Amino acid sequence: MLKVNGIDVYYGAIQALFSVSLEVQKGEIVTLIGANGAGKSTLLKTISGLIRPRTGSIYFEDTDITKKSSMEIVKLGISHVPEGRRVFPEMTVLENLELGAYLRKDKQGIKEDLKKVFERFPRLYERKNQLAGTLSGGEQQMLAIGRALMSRPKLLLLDEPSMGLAPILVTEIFKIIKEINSQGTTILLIEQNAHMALSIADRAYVIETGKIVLSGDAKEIAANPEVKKAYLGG
Amino acid sequence: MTTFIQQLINGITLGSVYALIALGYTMVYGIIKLINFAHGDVFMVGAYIAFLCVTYLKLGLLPALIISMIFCALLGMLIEKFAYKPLRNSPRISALITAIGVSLFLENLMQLLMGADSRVFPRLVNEKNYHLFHGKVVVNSKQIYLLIITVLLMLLLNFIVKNTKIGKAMRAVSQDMDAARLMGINVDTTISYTFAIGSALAAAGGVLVGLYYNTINPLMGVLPGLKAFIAAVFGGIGIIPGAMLGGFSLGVIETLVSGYGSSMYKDAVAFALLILILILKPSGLLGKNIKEKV
Amino acid sequence: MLKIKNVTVNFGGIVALNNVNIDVEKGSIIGLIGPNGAGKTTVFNVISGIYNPNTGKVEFSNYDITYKKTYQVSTLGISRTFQNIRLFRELSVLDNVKISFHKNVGYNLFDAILRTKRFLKEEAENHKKAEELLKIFNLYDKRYELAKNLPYGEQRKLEIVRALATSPRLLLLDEPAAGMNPQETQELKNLIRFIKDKFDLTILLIEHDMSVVMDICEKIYVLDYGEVIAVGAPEDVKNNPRVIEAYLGEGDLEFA
Amino acid sequence: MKKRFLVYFLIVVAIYVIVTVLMKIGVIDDYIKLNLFLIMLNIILGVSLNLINGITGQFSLGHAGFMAIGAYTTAVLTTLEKPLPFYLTVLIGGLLAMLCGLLIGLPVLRLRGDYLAIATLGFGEIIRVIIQNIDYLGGASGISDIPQGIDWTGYFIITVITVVVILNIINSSFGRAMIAIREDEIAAEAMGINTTLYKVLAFMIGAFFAGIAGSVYSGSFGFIQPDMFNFFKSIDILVIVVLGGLGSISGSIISAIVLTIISALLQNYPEVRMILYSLILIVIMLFRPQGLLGTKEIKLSKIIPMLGGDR
Amino acid sequence: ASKTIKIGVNLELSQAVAQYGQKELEGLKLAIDEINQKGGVGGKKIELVILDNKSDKTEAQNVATRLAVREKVLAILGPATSGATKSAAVAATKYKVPIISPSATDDTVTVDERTGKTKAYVFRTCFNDSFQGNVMANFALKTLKAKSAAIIYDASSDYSKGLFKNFKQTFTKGGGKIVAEEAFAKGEQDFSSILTKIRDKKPDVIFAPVYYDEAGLIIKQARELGMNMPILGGDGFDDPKVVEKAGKKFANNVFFSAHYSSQDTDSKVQEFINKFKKKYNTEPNAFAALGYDLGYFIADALKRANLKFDSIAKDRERLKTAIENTKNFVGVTGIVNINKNHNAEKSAVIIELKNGVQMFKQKLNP
Ligand SMILES: Nc1ncnc2c1ncn2[C@@H]1O[C@H](COP(=O)(O)OP(=O)(O)OP(=O)(O)O)[C@@H](O)[C@H]1O
Ligand SMILES: Nc1ncnc2c1ncn2[C@@H]1O[C@H](COP(=O)(O)OP(=O)(O)OP(=O)(O)O)[C@@H](O)[C@H]1O
Ligand SMILES: [Mg+2]
Ligand SMILES: [Mg+2]
Repeated sequence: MLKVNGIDVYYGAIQALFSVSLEVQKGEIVTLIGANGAGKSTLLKTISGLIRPRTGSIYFEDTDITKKSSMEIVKLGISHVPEGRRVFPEMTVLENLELGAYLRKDKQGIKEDLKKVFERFPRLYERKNQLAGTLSGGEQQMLAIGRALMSRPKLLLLDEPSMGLAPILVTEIFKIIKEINSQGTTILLIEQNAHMALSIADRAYVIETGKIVLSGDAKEIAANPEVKKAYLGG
Repeated sequence: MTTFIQQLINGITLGSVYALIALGYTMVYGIIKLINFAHGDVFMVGAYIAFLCVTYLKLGLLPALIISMIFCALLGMLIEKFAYKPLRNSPRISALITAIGVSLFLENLMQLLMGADSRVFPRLVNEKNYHLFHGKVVVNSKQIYLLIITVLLMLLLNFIVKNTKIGKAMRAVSQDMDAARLMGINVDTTISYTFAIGSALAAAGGVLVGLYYNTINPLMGVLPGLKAFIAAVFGGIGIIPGAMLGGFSLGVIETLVSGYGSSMYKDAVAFALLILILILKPSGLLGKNIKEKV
Repeated sequence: MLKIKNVTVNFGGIVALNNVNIDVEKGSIIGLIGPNGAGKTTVFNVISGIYNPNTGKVEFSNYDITYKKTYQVSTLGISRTFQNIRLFRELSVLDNVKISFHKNVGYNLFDAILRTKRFLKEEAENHKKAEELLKIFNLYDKRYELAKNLPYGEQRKLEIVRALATSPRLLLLDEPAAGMNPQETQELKNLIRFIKDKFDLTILLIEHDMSVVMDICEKIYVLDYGEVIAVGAPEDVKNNPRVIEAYLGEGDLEFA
Repeated sequence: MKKRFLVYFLIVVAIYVIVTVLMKIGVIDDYIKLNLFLIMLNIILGVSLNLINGITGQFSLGHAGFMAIGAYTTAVLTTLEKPLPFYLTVLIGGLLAMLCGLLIGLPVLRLRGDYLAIATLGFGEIIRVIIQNIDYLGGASGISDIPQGIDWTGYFIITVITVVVILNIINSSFGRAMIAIREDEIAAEAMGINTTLYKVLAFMIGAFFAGIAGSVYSGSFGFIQPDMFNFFKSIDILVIVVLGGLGSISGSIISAIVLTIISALLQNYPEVRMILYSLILIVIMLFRPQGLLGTKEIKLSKIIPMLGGDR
Repeated sequence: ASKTIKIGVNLELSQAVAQYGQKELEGLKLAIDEINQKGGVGGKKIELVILDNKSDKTEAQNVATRLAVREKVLAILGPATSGATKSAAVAATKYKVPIISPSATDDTVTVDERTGKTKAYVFRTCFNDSFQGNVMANFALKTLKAKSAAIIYDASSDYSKGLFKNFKQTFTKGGGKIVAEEAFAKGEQDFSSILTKIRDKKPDVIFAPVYYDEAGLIIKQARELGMNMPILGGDGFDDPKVVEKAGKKFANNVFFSAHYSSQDTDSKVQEFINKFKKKYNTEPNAFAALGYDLGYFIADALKRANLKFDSIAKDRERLKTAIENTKNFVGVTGIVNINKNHNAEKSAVIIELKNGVQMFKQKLNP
């Protein structure tokens, strides 16, 4: 479904990704783990068109999206929940969700999806007229995921959804991810909480200073002694 | 008492002029946080385009107004594309300098093309004076038009920004550009539209003011532009009703100060009052004083 | 050493803290946990003078600091880090640290303008001091990098160095391990213990990573909806049903 | 440290000697000399505003007001029946401007960003309007025939002192405190910096040197009028600062030189002068969005590597 | 020696008051072209070195210095406004080069403010503020029999303040009463608030020493507020735009002093108007006429100066002496005599607007 072929990405003169390749099959949960500054967020930003790779290509369902704008990429069915939630702070919860469906024209479908999101996150329904900026961290995270779902994505990119959340919410968020996946959305997940991520993922990639160093079945990766030492805390 | 009412009418008229320009100012600011110093000069260009349409092409007021608004909308988009867009990721103040550059450019280009001397704007609407309170208070029909148009434009603009899809896109862009991109919003187009609307408004303002004072010149945008900027900040910059409120307040304050105090010190006293109010309300009249969440 | 007495904070309609009492003994490491939005950061903001409480009192070494300005609180010996990193992004790592020496600088403006002996001597000393601090945190090699170019984890560390450079007696750390992986978190734990001893500090710590809190804190306060719902040793808090219900949840995932 | 100081000192002396000799033999005529004066005035104004806008990050648009205070102080005090010595009036002019900086700074510096810009703009205009309405100060027609009290040597020394003082402040704990305020006010407070104090201090020092620039102007150009110190003068100074690079003192110096020269060259093209000027402004900003030097400084150690030194 | 005589021009050609400078330059160029076509002065053509001072006083001194030191001109024409002229005068004095302003009316332009001594190298070819202020005050008192007057002036303009001061002095000395003094700043378009205030004071006349842009607006806005008393002004009113702006029906009962009357049947005046219209396709205003006269004025002085082209400094002295000795120079704007204060002694006319038409009312000699 998603195919990243040997991309190099730069921030000005600094190279952040070195010939990174990665693949996600339809229906999978794939996780990407790596230390701080390894380039995980950079990879997601490149996929969703916020940054351009200098070399290499990215295909989504056989369409070359390497040079496409974010707008076109969203249209094709990729949705990105960025690092740090990035909700629109001075808009209400409802307006945030509506913006998630910005490119869609099917009023009826939007209405249905809105209902679905509210069913999944009852908390958001309670707060639908509150300004997003005043929500607590966990609520904002739910909103960010809900907003991404509003575009009916085929592929959902999640960047550290559990960061800064209370343990109880971390469990909750992972449950939700699993659920969304089981309803047919493919997921590419970045996590510091490698333990949790590996436990729900089908496959995993390990990235170190901009290079993919390991990939394979999530269970195998979790059992790898090197990974254990470096990312799972021994 | 009648004098006071007359002064109030004078103040509201002057305020309408400020508000009209301030609306476009605040709108552009609201989206990209740029003090568009060239706004006052787009206002001037608008007046000149209408002037040319009326005197040389012999068009009526409405077609002249529409042509001028379209022309300025395009001009605004062009200015954004060449002078501001390349600086979108630079410090805000860099774009302020190009804005000053654009402002000087428009003023002096117009001086070159049309001469520095002022032009008389043709009389296109029938004027009527209404005398109230036994003739002690005079209201001109143009004053009424000016006020009504300003309020209508404010409401329209507020509606666009608050309730339409493009308005929502504008607000999204202003709050988080990258996140807006991730929603599938075309940020460049949205900013372009913003400039188009803001500049068309400025053009409308230019035509109305040209009509009201029936005189235009290449530097006519400087002072109102500055005053409108002050009005926009005063009302809470980026807030559309704030721009109008700020414009009216400034107009009325200036008028009352010169009407009841000393006209010599009008600007000084008006500024002093503004500063005093700002000290009490540091984010403008309608600005929410949001304490940064730490 | 630090006493928070009956502190209440309102934001408009929201009650962020409701009659909170916290006691920090000298030389201890105290944890502060609770669900998102419980009011933990607000406690830090009240202590450091960024917000004033609506009612209640904050005492530091028996000295009322409730309405002191932020810089005065810092001068008295309380320093903090921020949940959303607030480094001086465009400055070098070294300058970030040097700025914190400001309150202890002994020369005056005219010494600086005239470059007197006193000025030169003290500047040289500060330079050395800053470098030594950076060495402790393994940041010495990056001392000329701009702060914004450091990876996230190192930025968090730099925040701690910067706070330490003000020579505090009480250090407030707001989620220092956020965004770190387990390995990095482990290193951080050791570092916190180390600086506590080396600089003779008292530490108050907010953290969602239970491995950190449980391992290094002697006492833990649990906040929920602005109220203290539990206080005690890590083991007690961990098994407190109210804490489990509101904050910890039922432990590990059971899917797949 | 000593070695570097010596090199800088020698460079400054060399510039002085070379220019003086060129003046004596007539290579530098009075027209160039006048423009050298303008350059130095712009350096003093730019560098002092940079301390407020660039270093401390406070958006001030009222610098011309402070300049006016210095200009009028010297104009009045050197045209008394018993005139005061020129350099004494320069000092008084600077101090009065500084006092105004204090009076204005205390209330308005709690405002931020554009709100501060409006408030300082307002104060600049208030100062001007007040002067305009004081008949003793010549009202709108200003003061003419002010005795010439300063020549090249005086100009040079005052400019060098301004730059050195401001550089020395920046490169000290006080300067770092100001920079910290620019970078993050809340964090600066939390690190023990009294932000109000340093904002006001930067404002006062900036005002002091703007006042000096005004005094020096009076004493060399011989004629002043309230109009000259309006809002657009403040904008001109802001342009110098931003074009050179916010926070870069060498940037302000270079940009003062470049802009003054450009303006002089454009005198030849009356019809299109301002059009060209505006295009140059735009083009420079587009190619160097961070200003000519960004926030960097030109340092000797970079030009002459053997001097080494820190970074 | 060169084939041409270099004369510098230092005018406000861009920015704030470019409209005055540009008009003067148009008039000046017209005159110099005519002179050169007729063979110039003593067989040499006059070459203008034109520089723009962008309406900036510092730049006016800068440009004057350049013209004196670099371009080595014999004399400098301009600036247009008093402030710029005073600033340029510093350079004129320093480099001993005569400068002549066509329109700097402030009384102290040509004399040292403190010593009262005439500035050796500074001249003007227009009458000054005190003359105009007196003329209009006397006109109000004697012809209009006014007992009270209100004044509207531009507080940022030395011209406006100068006229205001002198009008007030003469008017009160003659037994009149000033009931209101209202100020505004350049660029103002809305005078309704000060007019409303004045309306309550019911003055017999309004004196508005302003330029034509404001004049048109003030007349219009006053009449709209139902104020029909006479409105008086200075030479700033002398432009066709005043009527266009105010509207014909409102342009009544307006009186102002002027350098000349375009209704003047004098052939010189009519010839100028025709030539100007032919060349520039618009009506000349007072600035254009002053600029035109300045061209002939300098040519006249050059002719009488006995230039020897031996040294520029000596020729400047000769020219200066010739200018000082100008007697009965006949221009479009009247007959000019340069007096010992280097001011032009010339007559003024008073013009009345009747239904928008300029009518010659009175001629007044100094
Ligand atoms: N806007 C930027 N400009 C310059 N360098 C950047 C920028 N964003 C990221 N980098 C650098 O690129 C590298 C990869 O960053 P990235 O954010 O992708 O890491 P990450 O794996 O997501 O780390 P984290 O776990 O901290 O989120 C880092 O070295 C970082 O410093
Ligand atoms: N400046 C503010 N204005 C309005 N509400 C605020 C402000 N600061 C905090 N709050 C509210 O106060 C409550 C407590 O916030 P606080 O930041 O202390 O939570 P926290 O316990 O640190 O949560 P987290 O673990 O998510 O960081 C929240 O509901 C928050 O929305
Ligand atoms: Mg990341
Ligand atoms: Mg928190």
